Amino acid sequence: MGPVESAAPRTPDPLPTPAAPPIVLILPAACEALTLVHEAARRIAAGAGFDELAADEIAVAVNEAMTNIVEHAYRGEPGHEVTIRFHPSPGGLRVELDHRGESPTRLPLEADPVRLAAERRRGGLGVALMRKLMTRVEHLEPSPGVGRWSLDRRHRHPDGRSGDLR
Amino acid sequence: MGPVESAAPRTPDPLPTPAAPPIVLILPAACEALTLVHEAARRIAAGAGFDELAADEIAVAVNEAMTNIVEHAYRGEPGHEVTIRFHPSPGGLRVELDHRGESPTRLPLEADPVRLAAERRRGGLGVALMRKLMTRVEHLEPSPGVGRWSLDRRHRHPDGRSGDLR
Amino acid sequence: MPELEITIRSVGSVAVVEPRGFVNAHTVSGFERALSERVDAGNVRIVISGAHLSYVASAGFGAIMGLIEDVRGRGGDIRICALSGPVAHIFRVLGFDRLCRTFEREEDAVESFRGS
Amino acid sequence: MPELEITIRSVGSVAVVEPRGFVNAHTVSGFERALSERVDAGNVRIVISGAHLSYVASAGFGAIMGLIEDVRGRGGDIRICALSGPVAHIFRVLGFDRLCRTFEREEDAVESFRGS
Ligand SMILES: Nc1ncnc2c1ncn2[C@@H]1O[C@H](COP(=O)(O)OP(=O)(O)O)[C@@H](O)[C@H]1O
Ligand SMILES: Nc1ncnc2c1ncn2[C@@H]1O[C@H](COP(=O)(O)OP(=O)(O)O)[C@@H](O)[C@H]1O
Repeated sequence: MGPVESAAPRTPDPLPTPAAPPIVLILPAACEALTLVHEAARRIAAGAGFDELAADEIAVAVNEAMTNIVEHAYRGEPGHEVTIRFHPSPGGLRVELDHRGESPTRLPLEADPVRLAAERRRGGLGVALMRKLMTRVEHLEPSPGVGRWSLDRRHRHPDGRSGDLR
Repeated sequence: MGPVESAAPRTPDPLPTPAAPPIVLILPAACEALTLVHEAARRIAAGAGFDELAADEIAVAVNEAMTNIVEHAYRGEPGHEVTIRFHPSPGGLRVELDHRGESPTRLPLEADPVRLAAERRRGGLGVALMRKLMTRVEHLEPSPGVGRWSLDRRHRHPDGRSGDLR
Repeated sequence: MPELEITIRSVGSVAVVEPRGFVNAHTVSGFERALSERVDAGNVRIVISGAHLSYVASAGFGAIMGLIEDVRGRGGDIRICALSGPVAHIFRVLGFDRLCRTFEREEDAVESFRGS
Repeated sequence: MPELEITIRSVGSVAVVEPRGFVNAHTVSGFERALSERVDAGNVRIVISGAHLSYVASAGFGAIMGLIEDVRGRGGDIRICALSGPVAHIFRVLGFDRLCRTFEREEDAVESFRGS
């Protein structure tokens, strides 16, 4: 199956995969791990040259992807793992979250809280939020049985002091 | 070569290696990564049931081991990696830091700041501090070319709400 | 330090719910319970103060979203005050300003229920 | 937020060095430079305030250790004030209370140099 992409009208090009080895975090696919993921993502994004607001946005997006894996890919079952790879590069930061659970077949593009509230929905915001906070969001299947959220955030300036959405 | 152990008069038994998979962090062996390691260690120790003081002590000890690897094992050279494994268990927390650099041949047992100051030494505190903060500290060579700091911290109570040094 | 602590104060007929810490998929059940207990007890005039929130993930916004129309159906509302920093930012990014009324000051949020 | 910021104040003949953040192997060079610049400028009465330190690794204590006997040899001293929490704890664990005089209040640390 090809990549499930939340195809915005014009999806930005992906960041090139950098040569330097990524920072890797392997941890239980459990909500208890969300705070650790949030703090690590924020710290790594800041270290990659993003300002405080951008680092916060990246941390929230990574947390949403992690939550998606815990709740949807693994349906809340205990005993599973997530592997997160942070790839800083001159162009920005790519974060990949790999799992061995269920992959989404279709990604929601937008989420309208007014409509969702009218339907008494409590969910449906996660993927839309990731898309709003990152430059590019995809769900891939890099090898059989492996699902991957791939999140790119570009620097505003090519020499990268801060992060912009486009 | 056998384990280089900082042999206290009576070294406590090591924690049994638990069955559950560890939380793993793989990152550049660089001082820039120390803050991330500190925060991650503190968060994981708290999640493993240690109180704030104990979690701080564990984070400092892990940071000292990471610093040792950056400065001594890799002599400050860029381009190397450290793999950190956090193994929480009912008895406590084991943290293993693996590197492919130089291993120490002899570990200092105690560090007397008064004597070191008289000798105008700026270093020599790191291993002694790890030993004071953790229940058991060893440097192992689990396989050819791999060096490992193995740091155990036991819970005070076997059911583990907080952490004690013995 | 617990990840989420929730204080509830009654100001006249209004319940002010003040979460401290962060609301994510791990802590959201406590946040949701605090809200629905108010509603079940008949307190449908609710102000959520963001003064001590460090961040709110989509799960936290979802809890408000899932409840607000029932609260409105019972003659009440959920209004928000004292949002700042990352929480205010995510609130806007998600378009929640079209769903919930917000106020800078808690007093104004409480006052807004007067005569309703 | 930078990892370490250092403020230096002169109180009479005493230099009060106030690091804010944390001192580890990454930030220690800035801390060491701040101290040795004082000494090179002839300011050998130094108070380090721990009021805004969140943690100090062995590298930070090493910087004090490596300098203090030279400072004493020039008639001065490095004294410490306002230690608390994890920093005070590591200070004691390392046995630094046998090397450096400490004071709770900065005023008392500054005052201790009077007449010396
Ligand atoms: N990894 C996945 N596996 C299966 N279904 C998924 C996955 N991710 C998302 N979905 C589907 O897409 C819907 C919306 O997902 P999302 O935007 O993350 O909302 P929510 O906030 O409810 O998690 C989910 O309710 C689910 O039906
Ligand atoms: N991994 C290592 N490889 C080689 N030598 C080491 C290693 N770790 C420690 N040593 C030696 O032991 C000494 C004391 O180490 P340590 O207690 O960590 O002090 P420091 O604070 O100077 O790093 C070092 O100066 C070094 O000579």
